[in-house]
Amino acid sequence: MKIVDLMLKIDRRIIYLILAIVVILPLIIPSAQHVRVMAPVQKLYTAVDTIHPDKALMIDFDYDPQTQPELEPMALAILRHAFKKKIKILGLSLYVQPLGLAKAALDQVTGEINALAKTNSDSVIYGRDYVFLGWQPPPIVPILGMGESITNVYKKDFYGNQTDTLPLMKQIKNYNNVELLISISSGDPPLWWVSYAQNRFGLRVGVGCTAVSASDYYPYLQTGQFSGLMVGMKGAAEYEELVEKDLNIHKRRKASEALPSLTYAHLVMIVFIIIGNIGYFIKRRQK
Amino acid sequence: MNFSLDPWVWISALLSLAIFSFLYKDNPFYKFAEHIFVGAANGYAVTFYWHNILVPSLFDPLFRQGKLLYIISLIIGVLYFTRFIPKISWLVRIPIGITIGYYTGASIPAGIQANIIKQIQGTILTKENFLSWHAGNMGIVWSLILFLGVLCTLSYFYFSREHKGVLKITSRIGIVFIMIGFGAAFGYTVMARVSLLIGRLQFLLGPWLGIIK
Amino acid sequence: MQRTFPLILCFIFGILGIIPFIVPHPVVQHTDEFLRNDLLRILAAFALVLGLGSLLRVHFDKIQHRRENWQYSWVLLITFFLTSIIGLFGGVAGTGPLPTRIGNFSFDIQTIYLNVEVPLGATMFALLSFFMASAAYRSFRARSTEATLLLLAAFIVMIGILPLGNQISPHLPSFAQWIMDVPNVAGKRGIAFGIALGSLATALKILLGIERSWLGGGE
Amino acid sequence: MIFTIFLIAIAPPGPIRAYDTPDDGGGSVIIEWQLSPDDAILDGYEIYRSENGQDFEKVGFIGKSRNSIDDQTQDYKRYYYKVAALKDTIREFSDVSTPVMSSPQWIDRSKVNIFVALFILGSIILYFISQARKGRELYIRKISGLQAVDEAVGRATEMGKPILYCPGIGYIEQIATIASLNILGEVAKKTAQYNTKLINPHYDPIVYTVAREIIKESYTKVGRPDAFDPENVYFVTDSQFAYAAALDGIMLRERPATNFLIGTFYAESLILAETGASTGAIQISGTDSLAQLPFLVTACDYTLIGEELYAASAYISREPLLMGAIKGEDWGKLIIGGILIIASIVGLLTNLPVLSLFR
Repeated sequence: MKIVDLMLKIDRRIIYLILAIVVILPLIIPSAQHVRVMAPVQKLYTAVDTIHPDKALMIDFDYDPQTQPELEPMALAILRHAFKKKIKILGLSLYVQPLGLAKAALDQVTGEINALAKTNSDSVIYGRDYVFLGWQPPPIVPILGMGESITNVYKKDFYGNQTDTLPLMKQIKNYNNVELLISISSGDPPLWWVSYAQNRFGLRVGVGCTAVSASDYYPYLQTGQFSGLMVGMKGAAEYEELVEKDLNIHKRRKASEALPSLTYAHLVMIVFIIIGNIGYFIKRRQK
Repeated sequence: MNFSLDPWVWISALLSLAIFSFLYKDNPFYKFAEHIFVGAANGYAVTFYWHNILVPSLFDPLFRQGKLLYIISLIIGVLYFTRFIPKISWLVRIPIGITIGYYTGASIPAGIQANIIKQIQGTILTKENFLSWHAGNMGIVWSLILFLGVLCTLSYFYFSREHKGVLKITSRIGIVFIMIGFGAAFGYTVMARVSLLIGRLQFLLGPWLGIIK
Repeated sequence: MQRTFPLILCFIFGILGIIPFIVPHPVVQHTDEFLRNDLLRILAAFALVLGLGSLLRVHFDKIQHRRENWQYSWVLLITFFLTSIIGLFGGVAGTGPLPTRIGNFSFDIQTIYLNVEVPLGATMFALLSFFMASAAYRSFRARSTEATLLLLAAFIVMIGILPLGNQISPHLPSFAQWIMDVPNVAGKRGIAFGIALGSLATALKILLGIERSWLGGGE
Repeated sequence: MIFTIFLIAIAPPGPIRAYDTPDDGGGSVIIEWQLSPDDAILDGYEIYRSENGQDFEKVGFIGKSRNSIDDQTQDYKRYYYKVAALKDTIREFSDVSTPVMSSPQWIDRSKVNIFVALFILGSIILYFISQARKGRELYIRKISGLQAVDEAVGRATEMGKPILYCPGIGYIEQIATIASLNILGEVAKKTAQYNTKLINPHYDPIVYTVAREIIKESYTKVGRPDAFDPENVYFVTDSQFAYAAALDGIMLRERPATNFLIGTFYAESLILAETGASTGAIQISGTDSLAQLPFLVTACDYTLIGEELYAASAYISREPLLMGAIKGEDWGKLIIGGILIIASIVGLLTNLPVLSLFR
């Protein structure tokens, strides 16, 4: 029975080749896969959507080159959502490494909006609509300090301006003026934001995290300490879906474009497992 | 197809391809990248240990601030090198003994708290734990399954009696829970690893080759 | 003497490792801090130097005797010395005496880390996806009921966490999540108890000098 | 005439209490107060401290609807506290607290339950170890994975191929590393007898020094000190993936007939196991790294799961001390099982705070 031997003896490199093709093709020919939005992401989207006009959204960018593929699409989707709804944004990072990626995300989205903006009011102006605070070590100092006064902690912003001269900072003094903080990170920062900023100042915390670190965060979603949770590329794709459907913003949906690759990769693995088992059982019955 | 002009993007892209070439077979490119990796990794470790540990925690306090207490750390540290001198090579056991002693000691209470007491707390059948599932009265069913699963898995690791009679049944149920857990963990990690592969390919196709914007 | 003294040291430092867990008094906490940051971290640094000595010796020896793949030992040694020099004299963030920039091409240790270590490490992780595929194909056999369960649980979770799972049936994602929350946790917790007890037993044997393998051979 | 807008009067916070933070290293005081009736519209509460009861300075601020905060203090110094309800610029002060002094404690009572467990489990384990030392016969059931070890060494000898023993990337103080070194000692005795090449690459410098001694001792114990080749035991690197890549290189070049992957592993475990399997080698793994067990179980011929690894090092060496420890651990499992059942019964039938025993 030659077929059985063939089934059992597929060369490893053929499997690798098929897996590579199945992952690369959908990336080159992007077709954003539509996604059903689940409760954790819907909760986060609503939390951002219902931010009071005179309150701000604070975003903690804490991803590095290794977690960028899963977490950057989340940052871009949230920024597009918030700027479209004219929500004021304060950006910061708890570590030095993510600063470059945070600045890139802010520049990209503000660039997109200002390219289309005609009048002054519908464009996004630094200092008026958003401020990038930068980095203050050690992480506990800003997390606790901003409960009382943000400008005391960040005397200068990322670009070196005096923060108390920026118009937005006159309106946003401390956590009382911040309706929601979203921490986009795969490490401990989300847990610090809850145990310090939420416990002491009642700050609402939303989280975007990588798939690997999701299991540590689900309990916090169940207890209500997190006001929403995006997990891995699938979570990012769900938020992208909402941004496109509700706000009809049509921009590159990097996470949604990666989902087909993810789906086909899983299917390829499952198919090969099944082939291996069929061959194994036929062989066993022959003996 | 506008290629990147940044030399570092080229270096990291080529190194990535060299590692990927291992999928085909062990080849000179892979060996080259492998040895670069080992060399750079140890070079980085030397820098890190020198700038972040040896200078600030030993040489500065000892030589610049003259705190003689740090002589002890220096002497014990140097004892590591006695390993190369046959007659007194037993002295290497002093720094090893100190290191093993301290970390083993510190692991005892931490291990008991995290792996025994906390886990017992999460398994006991109480109203509070029933509610922690936030699944209404299904929570009772989940808590029961969890409770039985833990007891049966424990019985699988019982070494004092042959797995016969009751113990045979409970340990079989135990291994069932273990295997389901391993399967779920395997499935979940597949997604995490494929996401990383997609991330690496997005770097090669995007910033490097400029195929995807 | 050559065996008992290190064993006594191990016992004493073992106690020094346990006490700070229950005694919050600053006297104890400060000595614990000194032990951890100033003594033990420095010993780890010296141990690394020792290990490096062995690594360099192996590769020098490989080059000397023209052993198989000796050319790559040159690659390793050159890379090691280059990164060490750049790192040691260039400073952690390119602030040292050695200039680490030619025109706008900077090669300080941090840039090297971001463009050599990170991509190589990330690619290694990416390799795992391929290895998982071939390992699963080759060894994921439904040989026994347990193996079949492992297989089924993996399939349910692999499909359940994808949008595809949702299209198949809206209950699949929650069932996959249930497998992660109940049977997975039960199995892991049972194993964790065993490991914790084993660790406790081994730790006590080490501290009380019963387990002496770390002493190694010799009198 | 300054036109005064009718300012909203806010009620001050209720009675205030300040006391030394219990179970801590000193230097901290806890201040508690009753929320002001107007709590809902407040910006928050300001905390004021004074050393003489007259002149106060602000030391803290906390959001509304919170009624306690801790403050860093100098030990054995007397402090007075008062709390102000804050709304824009209006402050309404509570009355001054009685004086308080912070001091360190010698015992953290919340950790006592851990040391009770340590005492119970520790004494049982040590009892069985002392029994074993007195030569009492102890029984441990067969561990199916261990027959595989003998077959695997035998297979390598017949084929005249080397054996690769990877001790994992754990440190010397990690229990799985010590168990792995025990098994390494036994495998080394076998390779000494059959004169099979034993390759032992290392990730950690200390583990490397210890393993070298153990193998040398095993070779001398079997009367073959000359057969020990120090070239085969070496340190590779202390970087996770560089180590995995280097071992893959060894597996493909030296083509060992048997790979032992025993010890602590992280994400690199699959790279090792998969490459080893592709060379057709028999693979025996053993680890207590929960996250890696799924991959090792699928890719290896036999895997020692968690405590099986510890029991295996006892069973293979027949060492009475190791056997004693396993018996003690078994009793520990009986105790844990007992506690789970009893605590559940108590927890369900009565409403005693059973869980608080295990905080």
